[in-house]
Amino acid sequence: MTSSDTPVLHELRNVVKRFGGVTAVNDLSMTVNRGTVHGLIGPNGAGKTTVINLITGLFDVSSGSILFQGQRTDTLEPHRIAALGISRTYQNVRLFSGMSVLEQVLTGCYLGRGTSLFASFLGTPDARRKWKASRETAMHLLERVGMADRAGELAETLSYGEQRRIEIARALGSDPKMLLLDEPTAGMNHAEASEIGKLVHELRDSGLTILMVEHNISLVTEFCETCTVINFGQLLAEGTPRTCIDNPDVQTAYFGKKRDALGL
Amino acid sequence: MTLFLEQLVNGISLGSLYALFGIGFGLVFATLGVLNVAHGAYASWAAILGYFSVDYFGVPFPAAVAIGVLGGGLIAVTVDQIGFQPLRGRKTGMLGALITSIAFLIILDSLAGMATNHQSWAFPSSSFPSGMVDLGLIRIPEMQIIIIVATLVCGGGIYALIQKTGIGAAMRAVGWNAEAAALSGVNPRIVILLTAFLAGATSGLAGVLGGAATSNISYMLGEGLLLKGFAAVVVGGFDDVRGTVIAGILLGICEVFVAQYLSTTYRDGFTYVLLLTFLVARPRGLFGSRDFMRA
Amino acid sequence: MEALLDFWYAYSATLAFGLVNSLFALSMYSVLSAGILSFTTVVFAAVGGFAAAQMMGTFGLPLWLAVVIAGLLGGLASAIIAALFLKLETHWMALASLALILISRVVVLNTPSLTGGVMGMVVPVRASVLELAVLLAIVSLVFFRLHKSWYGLAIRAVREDAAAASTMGVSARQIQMIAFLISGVVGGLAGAAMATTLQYISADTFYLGVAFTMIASTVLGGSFFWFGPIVGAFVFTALPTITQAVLPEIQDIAKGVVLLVIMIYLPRGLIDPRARGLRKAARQRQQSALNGSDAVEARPGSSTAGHAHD
Amino acid sequence: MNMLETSKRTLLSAVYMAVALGIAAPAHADPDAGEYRIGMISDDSGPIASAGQSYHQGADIAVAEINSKGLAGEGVTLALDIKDSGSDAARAVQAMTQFGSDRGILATTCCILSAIAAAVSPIAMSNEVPLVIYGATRASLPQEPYVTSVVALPGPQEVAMSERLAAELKPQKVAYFLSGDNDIFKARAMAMKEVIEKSGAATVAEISTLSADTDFTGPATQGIATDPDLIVVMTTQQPTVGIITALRQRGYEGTIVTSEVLSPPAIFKKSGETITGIPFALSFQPGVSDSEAAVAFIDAYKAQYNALPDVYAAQGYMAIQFIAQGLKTLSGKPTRQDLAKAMWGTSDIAVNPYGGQPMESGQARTPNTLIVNWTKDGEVKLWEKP
Repeated sequence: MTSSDTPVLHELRNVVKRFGGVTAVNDLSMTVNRGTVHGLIGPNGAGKTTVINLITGLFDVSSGSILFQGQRTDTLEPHRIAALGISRTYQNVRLFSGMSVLEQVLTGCYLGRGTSLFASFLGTPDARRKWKASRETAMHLLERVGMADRAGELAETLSYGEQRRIEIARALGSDPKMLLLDEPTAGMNHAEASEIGKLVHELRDSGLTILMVEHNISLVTEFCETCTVINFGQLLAEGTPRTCIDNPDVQTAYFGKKRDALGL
Repeated sequence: MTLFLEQLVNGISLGSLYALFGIGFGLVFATLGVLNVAHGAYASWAAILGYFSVDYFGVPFPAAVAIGVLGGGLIAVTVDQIGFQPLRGRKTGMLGALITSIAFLIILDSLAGMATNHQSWAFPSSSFPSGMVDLGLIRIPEMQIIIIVATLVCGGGIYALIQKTGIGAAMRAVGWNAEAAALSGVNPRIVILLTAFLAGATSGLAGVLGGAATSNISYMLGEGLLLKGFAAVVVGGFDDVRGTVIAGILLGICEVFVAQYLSTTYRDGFTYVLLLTFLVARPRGLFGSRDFMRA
Repeated sequence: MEALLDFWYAYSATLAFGLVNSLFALSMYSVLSAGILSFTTVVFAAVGGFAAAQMMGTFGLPLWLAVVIAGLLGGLASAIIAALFLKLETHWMALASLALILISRVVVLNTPSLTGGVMGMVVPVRASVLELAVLLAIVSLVFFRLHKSWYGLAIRAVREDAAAASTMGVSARQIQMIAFLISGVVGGLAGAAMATTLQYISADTFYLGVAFTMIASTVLGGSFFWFGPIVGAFVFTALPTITQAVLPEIQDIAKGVVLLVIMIYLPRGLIDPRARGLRKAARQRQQSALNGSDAVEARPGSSTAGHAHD
Repeated sequence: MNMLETSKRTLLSAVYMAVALGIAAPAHADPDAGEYRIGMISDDSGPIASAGQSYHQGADIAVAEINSKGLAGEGVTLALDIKDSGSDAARAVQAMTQFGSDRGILATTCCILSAIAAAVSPIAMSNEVPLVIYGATRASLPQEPYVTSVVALPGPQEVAMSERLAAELKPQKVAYFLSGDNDIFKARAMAMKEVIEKSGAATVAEISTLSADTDFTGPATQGIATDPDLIVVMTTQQPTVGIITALRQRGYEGTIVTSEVLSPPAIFKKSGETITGIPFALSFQPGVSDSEAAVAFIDAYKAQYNALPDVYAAQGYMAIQFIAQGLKTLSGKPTRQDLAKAMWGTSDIAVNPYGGQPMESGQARTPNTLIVNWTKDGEVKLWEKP
């Protein structure tokens, strides 16, 4: 079975993650189809970011397996997973201190640099050409997120919303097949969030698959085609956003605790 | 047999000094996250202050010990407040505090060198318990008994303080997570000051007692203690006072016997190889807790 | 003219030690800039120093050949040590590297056939200031190119946030391994430079004193750009010479006080590229506030505080 | 490089001048009146500062005496330019380079540690400045013509002392405390062992200690357990005092013999009774040395520092006297080259507190040997069989 035969791009199979005595993710299975925007939702502390960390290899799974394009990734190191084409942003923006906006995105282009570290050190003509190309890619990505005019500035001096956009540009630098967005609209007002939504749809239309962690269900119904709801690390519901919200378990999980989280 | 037993006591006494010194070093590392290379300077200064108080003011030995201990503690608190306090809350990690402590090592050692005229002094043998105790089979110097008892008392006391009291719980909490410590309701400032003082005071006690027992009061006294105390802490496990005491004593015994039966030149090598082995193969030490990692 | 020449010769030794200490500091910087606090430079320098001394003394090799061999052996030593150390958590690596310095001193003392043991070794060749300057220039060029290359970008990312960098495809292990190798080669060169400047080396030449000096130089000058350690090394080398001329009693204390003041008021060192960006941003904020336009909401420094935890 | 050419020029002009002067004034004349600076790299701080300060003070006394008595010539005065090395080789090398390139410095003196002496000697040679080594005892340090040493090589004194001890005490079982990291002290101990073993005494223990050690309870216990009737302690100063203290505290009452490291008054102030009666050999000791020069030196030192000079002070004193003596033989404007040649050719140091100090090829030969010990009242007297 070659990977392009099936609509499934990414899959979690019975994944368990324990920290000491605490089970953060419990027997979770989940599939993400090619070219879709998939939402991963759940109340606070449901284990959403843990799932993202498991997918990107920052955490090792305790048991179960993770497959990307049919290939197991749960035993790979994070940089190998990134090389397969999975890229991500962080819930609490993690840009590199001391780097300019352009440098942040250039770092994101590391995988697509097309030259060896040694050639780049020597500054061979080819390496120079490739470097210039990467720079252009980075500038282009910055234009896409509307940050091109801030390219020379120190990223950490920009506003939170701007930093989030830079982070998305950085994540796109490696030309990924799948993009994981961890609460991309946290701390944004509705107008800013809509802009992100527009960007997400543009990216999907250009062929990217997106897995988006969201806390706010109303945004999920707006952005996502399919979604998975988890609570206490366990699967609660899956399907279209609508069917998920109508699921009684999801209702209890949300309404039982925090009614306004639905925003309905 | 007599030789063996006497050497054993020598080793225990030597190791007790390492342990006594190491307790504070480990405490500061585990609680405050500072790898404090100036810890040895506290011992030197305590010994020097104790010696001066005997030499110039003729105070009795117990008072000299008290002065040294108090002095060591106060210097440690001063160093902490001048040097380490401004770094807290900044993202300088271990490096910042290490550099500051190197700065204090240079400053305190230089000042100690000036104070002693760069010479080595000794408590007059009449001013401290320099006799021998006859235990039938073996004879032991009085100072060795004092050192061993002092280490056990200090080690036990500090262990009880950390494990059984509210402030001890707060100290442990600071080591794990400063925010959790704030939640426990104890003022973190008090925890910091207390930890620094205890560390300086125990280092000072090791300095005065060691200085008296070895007839060597000098500005370099702390340096030797620092390297061996460091080894004791690593082998014992950073966050466990019991581990430090046991590892320190074991190290002392090993040193004495390696020197006697193998060679002096291998003695230090033995200690340091043991140190490296533990760092690489078992970083939590003999008794350290499994999950302890300074973040 | 004579006076100028005299001045040059009087301080040529200080200059020479400044150059040597710069190499030590750059070796330290190489690993520090990958987020690793390791003092193993001293061990690499011991390997390089004694190797160079043997090459020139016993085998009569010329200076530059001996220096190159010293660098290679330093690199070899670093490969072995890195393989052992890179799996350690950072704090433990710092401690392990200190332990390794203590051990290597014992080894040096107990292998007289290689190192002269307690007698130490006399080095028959002295490197001129010019030769040392050329060596530092070559090493500086390497660091300059590294900084400008993909490696430079990757190592900054690894240092600031290794986990985030790894999700961008940067292998922290690979970068840190390269950093260690560079540190080893430069450390070996530093050892050879020290040997040919002092013309006498022993176990004490490569011990804790030089470890403290090089870390202090690196932090003083700034460990965020390769030029920082060089500046720091020169300041730290010249300081005692200057204070000796003014107030000889306090030369050591002055060193400590300078270090302390820097740590408290300039914790990122004298050379800090980030400070320029921050100043620029501050200026812009002021400007926009004056223009009455919408103020930029900045959260400096907060963006990188996260950890790889949920 | 330029430096070399400059100094070649000076050398040439010096030769011309010397020739010219030689023709004009065949009779001996003093050097030109004026102040000449001597660079001294001291050990005023650092691990061996206690000895270092003695050398420094001895040198100061010599300068005062030379200047007041005109020992270096009519109207010729010396001034010491001190740079403290803290016993750090790198600092010593920097200091030596500065002295070497400072034209105002006529000669230099340095170094207790052989390691540092080895490091600064090549600089003295390449800068063509006379260097008088005091303190450092390694063989073959002098280099013609610039580097000379006023320190006699160790050995003969130990041998003399060992012969006397073996003859008078007739020890049967001897234990040796050696230095594991100081080859010179180790060699001295071995020289003694050879003599003592030849007299028929058995070696019951050889216990090695390190210079940085402070705890000697283990070694002392080990030594006493072999029940020796003579213990030889041949290590650097701190360990020597520590070992003797530990031996006595543990109740060893037999004879201990050691080296001149025990001689400084500060050691008696520190250790008092513990070290009384322990013989050691040296060449100079206040209260024993009674030559005119020795008495003058002791009086001057006492007047200046309100303390008695030790053997280290005597060496520092002699280093400067040696330079002054060389200087006195020159005439006109003295150059470093002429001074070095004059000093290299000196066959004995005239003003010395030893009662004679022969020199040979820039190297001091062993002067007289005094075997002394501390008494209870804090005086040093010739040792007598107890």
